[in-house]
Amino acid sequence: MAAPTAEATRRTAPRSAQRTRLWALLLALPTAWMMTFFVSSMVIVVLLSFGRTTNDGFPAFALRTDNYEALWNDVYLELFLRSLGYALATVAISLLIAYPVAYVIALHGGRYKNALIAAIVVPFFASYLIRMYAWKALLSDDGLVNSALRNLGLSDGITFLNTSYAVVGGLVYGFVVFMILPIYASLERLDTSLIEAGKDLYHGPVRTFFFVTVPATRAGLYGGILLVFLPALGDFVSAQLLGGAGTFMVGNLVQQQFMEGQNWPLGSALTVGMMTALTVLMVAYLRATSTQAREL
Amino acid sequence: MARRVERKPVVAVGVTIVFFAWLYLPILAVALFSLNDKKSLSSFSGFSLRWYDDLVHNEALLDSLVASLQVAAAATLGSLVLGTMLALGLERIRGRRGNLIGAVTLLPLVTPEIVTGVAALLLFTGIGLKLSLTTVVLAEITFSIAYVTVIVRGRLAGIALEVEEAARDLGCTPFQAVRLVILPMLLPALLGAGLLVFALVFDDFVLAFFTTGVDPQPLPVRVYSSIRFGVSPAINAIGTLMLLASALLIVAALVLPRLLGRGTSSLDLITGGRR
Amino acid sequence: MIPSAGLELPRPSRRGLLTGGLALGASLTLPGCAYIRDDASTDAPLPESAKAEIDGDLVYFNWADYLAPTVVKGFQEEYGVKVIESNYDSMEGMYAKLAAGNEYDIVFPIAKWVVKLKREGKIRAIDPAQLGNAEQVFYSGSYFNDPWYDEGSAASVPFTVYKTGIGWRTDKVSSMTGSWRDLWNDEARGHVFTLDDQDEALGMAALLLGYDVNTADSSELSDIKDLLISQKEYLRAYSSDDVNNMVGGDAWVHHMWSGDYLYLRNWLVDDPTMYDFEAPSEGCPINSDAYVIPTNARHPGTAMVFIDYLLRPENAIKNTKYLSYPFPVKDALPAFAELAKDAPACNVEISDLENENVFRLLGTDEVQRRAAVWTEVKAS
Amino acid sequence: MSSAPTTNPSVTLRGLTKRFGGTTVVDHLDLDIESGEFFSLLGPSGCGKTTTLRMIAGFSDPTEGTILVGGEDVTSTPPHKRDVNTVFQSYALFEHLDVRRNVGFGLRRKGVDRSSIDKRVAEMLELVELGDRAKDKPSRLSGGQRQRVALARALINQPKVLLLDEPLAALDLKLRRAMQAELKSIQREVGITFLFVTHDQDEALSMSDRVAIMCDGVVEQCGTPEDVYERPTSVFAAGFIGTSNLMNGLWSDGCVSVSPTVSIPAPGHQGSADGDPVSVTVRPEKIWLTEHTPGMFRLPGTIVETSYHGATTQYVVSVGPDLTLTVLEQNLPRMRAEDRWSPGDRVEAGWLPEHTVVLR
Repeated sequence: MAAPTAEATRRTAPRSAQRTRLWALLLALPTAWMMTFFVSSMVIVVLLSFGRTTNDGFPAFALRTDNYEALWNDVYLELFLRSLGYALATVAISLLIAYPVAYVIALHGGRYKNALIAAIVVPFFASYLIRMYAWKALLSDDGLVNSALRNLGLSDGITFLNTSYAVVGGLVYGFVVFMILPIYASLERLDTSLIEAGKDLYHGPVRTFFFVTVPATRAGLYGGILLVFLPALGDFVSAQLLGGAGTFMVGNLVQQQFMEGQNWPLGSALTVGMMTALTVLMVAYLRATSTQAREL
Repeated sequence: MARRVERKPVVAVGVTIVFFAWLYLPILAVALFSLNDKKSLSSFSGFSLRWYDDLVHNEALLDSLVASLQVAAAATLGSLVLGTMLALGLERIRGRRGNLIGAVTLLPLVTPEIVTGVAALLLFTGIGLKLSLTTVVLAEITFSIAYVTVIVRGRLAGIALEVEEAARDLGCTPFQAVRLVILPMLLPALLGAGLLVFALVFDDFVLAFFTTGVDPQPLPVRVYSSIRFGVSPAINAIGTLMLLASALLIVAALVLPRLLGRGTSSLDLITGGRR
Repeated sequence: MIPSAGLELPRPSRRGLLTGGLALGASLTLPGCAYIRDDASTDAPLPESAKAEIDGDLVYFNWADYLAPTVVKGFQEEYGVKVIESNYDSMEGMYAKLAAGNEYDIVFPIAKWVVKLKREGKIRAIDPAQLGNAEQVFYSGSYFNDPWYDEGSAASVPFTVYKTGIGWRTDKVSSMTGSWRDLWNDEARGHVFTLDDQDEALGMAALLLGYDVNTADSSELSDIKDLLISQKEYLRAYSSDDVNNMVGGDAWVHHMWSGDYLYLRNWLVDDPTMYDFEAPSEGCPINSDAYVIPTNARHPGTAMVFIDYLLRPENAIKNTKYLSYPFPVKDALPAFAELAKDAPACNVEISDLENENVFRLLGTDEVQRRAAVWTEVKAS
Repeated sequence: MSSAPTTNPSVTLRGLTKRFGGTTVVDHLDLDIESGEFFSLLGPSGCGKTTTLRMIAGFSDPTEGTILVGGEDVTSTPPHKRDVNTVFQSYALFEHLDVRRNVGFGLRRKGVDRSSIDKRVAEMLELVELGDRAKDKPSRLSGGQRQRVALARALINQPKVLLLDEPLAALDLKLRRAMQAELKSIQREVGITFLFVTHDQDEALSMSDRVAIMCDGVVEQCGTPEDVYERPTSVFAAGFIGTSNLMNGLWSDGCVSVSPTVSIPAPGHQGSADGDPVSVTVRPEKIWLTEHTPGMFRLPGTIVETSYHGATTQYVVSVGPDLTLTVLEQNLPRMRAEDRWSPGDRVEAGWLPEHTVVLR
């Protein structure tokens, strides 16, 4: 039966090709798009990061490394670590908020489920800037929150605004919805008989929660963590509106270089440095989580 | 349908209640101060609709609103098409290469907005495109594709590969399988991604600032420009109206499918849908 | 690999993507880019002035909320044209958009940006003879006949003037000394704000140290940096939202623009005596904004008409009241004096204009040296 | 590898091979499945049975070999042009379509006119007893109902072969038993060839006309359920199906010596020379502990373990050092609890020599 074998192998080729052609076709347009509008603009940024600024304040291409040398600066390192800290704190707090909220809605929401999720999404549609600015008005020393505290005799005023807490709080407020939705989605899909089975196996809801529920929603957790971490790290609005004298973040620094500093090459180098660091983190994270997520 | 779990977790319910209060506190403040008769944002002196009156008579603001809606709608449509194509393509290129391309598609999410903005400005002027609402749409699509791809891929992973094979098995060409089965099944995720992108683009100011031409600018650009030096309550009025409009939109999304008698529910759109 | 291979599908390898992207990026952006270019001399002759006659809708580019809406509306009604408004949040942002080739009809730059735009040939001449109300600003003896930033007022018309000082809460702080040292006030520790503005912050420190507000001297900048870092323990935040920081009670002592103080005092608070403003004795930065018409404006005629319209005393008065900034329009000055009668420190005198404390256009090296110091101050 | 000679082959595989990278998942498979047959591919997970199925369906390209369906070479035909249909393990129902449209999907693709589609869908739904659920979305159906929709959706196209990929794996035991019977009766009714993939030996034995046991990409044994159960031809086949008492030993003079003291006669076996290592197996239910008949081979031993299984009782009998036999006894009407053996009881295990199967 060897004879048809070789022939068959030859004849199968076009079929596989036909199938991959469709996927390739699907990839072609978006890939071309991203190349034209994103990759090439990022190439400009990379090229610019080796550039210089002309006498009249224009960025110019060059082949210099001094922008990168300037990155090796304790101030920038501290700033990056601070931003990283804020972003991680944001992720942690968002998790602590998002999981119970998603859990309650997904498993105890009953017929109000959709309404509750809608109630979470609605504020998200009012401008981020306006909501952040509203926090500023609320949290100021004579703002509504402090007035209420004073009227209730609970305190004679707490300094909320212009602190690290306010910045992280703003970030959580801005991005927690990105954590709730994916967790909710994976809890929704969760087979509750799993939880019941877990209760027999692990005795007690707390252990069941950590040994059954949480692992079963890993995919949502990983997605949520990423969707909160990335924008939180690059954000500059929270620090600008709610931050204090010591809460400058990477986002603000980059903004500064492109604006007042009139130093686009340095801003580009900062961006490239930050994106490199983040890409390394992200690839490591994706690699670590994708193998686990696949086990689901 | 999930079975009900009997006992309510008290702590989690408590967290949820506090969360909702916290979520709506600034929203209520925005709504409240939009009704303030003084220009202050911290002391409330009396009710008045003067800021809404201002708003209605402020043509520039209304033009901005229209521009924002147009940009958001166009960018949503564009990024849905491209992002879905990308997600479908990537779904079939698994393994390391898929991971790498996947990571590259996430890059726009990592790039600081101002850099995306400046780079887009450089690119557009470099290739001789005149800045206009069109360039805003181009830039916003580029930025939003990643969100669509992430959401659609998440949903695709939930649709077993077997479904596509079943379609092929029942006589669909690869393209028909996508058109007749995969896309309809992705619909909830597409609606969710569309809603998300619409909200993000409608709210974006950095990218929009750098890529607008001389047409009416998108609304958030104006909001951001004024926020650095203090906000006028007219902005609060806009915020409140935006909120009400979106609430209506979402209520419609909740209620309409039920009215139309279609079994698939509605709001899992935002979450990418359930199985 | 051939550069175009990156575009060749079905199998976009990462290397292909990068190579293709690089080639594409380089080929697309190098020629004719408005920004990325080599040093070039840019002293262009001034394009000639337009006639003041309506030639289309007005494409207007300004800070947000920086003219009384009723005035803008009045213009639309009177001349039957539309005002298409865009806003910027910084001069750098404004400049970027202008350099990108956007065709605005009227822009409102700060003085030193007038210098830059004029030097680069980005704005056109404005002939006062075209303006019926020119006499209001260019009367004989007016400082603005030949301001420092625009020789002979060839390409600009003055818009507002203001100074930077210190606003404070009289109920919280009693020991103000009339010096920039008040931003280090012990009573207000933790409630001091400095403007989130490179020029203003460095300028304030420079004045306190007796240096030029525009200094770019390394050792002077180093002193400025140390001084500003020493301020951090008193500081609540860097912020340009001075009005709301004061109203919200967060700020007891605020590095502040004079117009914002007047606005706060006159329109926002119940008890104006709770707030005061001083122009520190070491001198204050004086700044002015101007109207200019970009060279590539599509409707310079309408822009000329608009400027003339804004110079009408009744409109200048409306704007003065709306913004609380003084407009150097002769017949509008009494209106400002009325606004500022309880806060004389907010007045900007001719003598103020003639002093040296104006923010000048600096060379790139100087700007970047200053920026580095400012970044370090904010980041530390 | 031998398979029964066929007169009217529905599926013919010749030298079918699939490699993923360096791993050979299916290794030169030759198989003939007769028309109208209920044929099972049985094997542990990873044995290549699903891959074989996917190659027949067209979802996976063979590395080598040919596939014939109804005598026609379909090796390079895309799935939508093959006259086979599949019932997937996950059912793979189209959630956005109601039951009716799911079932009618294939006919609509073929361009059958609407009224005949409606008619045939209704018939098919009757056949799978879902006539009243025609307008429901799949998400509202139970597991068993979804399964039947998947079946109906495939059967309605009247394929030459219906491929079933562990279709019952997701159902609970009771439902699975019921579905097995139903599946078998539907197959008889429609007369279509079923190629059934499963790892469940009971399922395979009870439903199939023929079973092929697969391991590591090759068919270990192919035959009727009785064949493969009673007369396993390989250690793997013997071990995979049912419980078997598998003992290793050496061939000597018509017997297998499995320990210094125990030598089991195997009269039917041929082809081994003295001293050859062989395995010997005997099914637990063939061993008697009482009522031995003449001619039985007997081994004295001690009960070491008993376990009661309702219909049967299982004993573990020690017949020598490191040598135990598992014995399955029916709990017949006359047996009372005290009639059963207890650990420690001395017994004699006996079986007919023809039940001794020797495997090389």
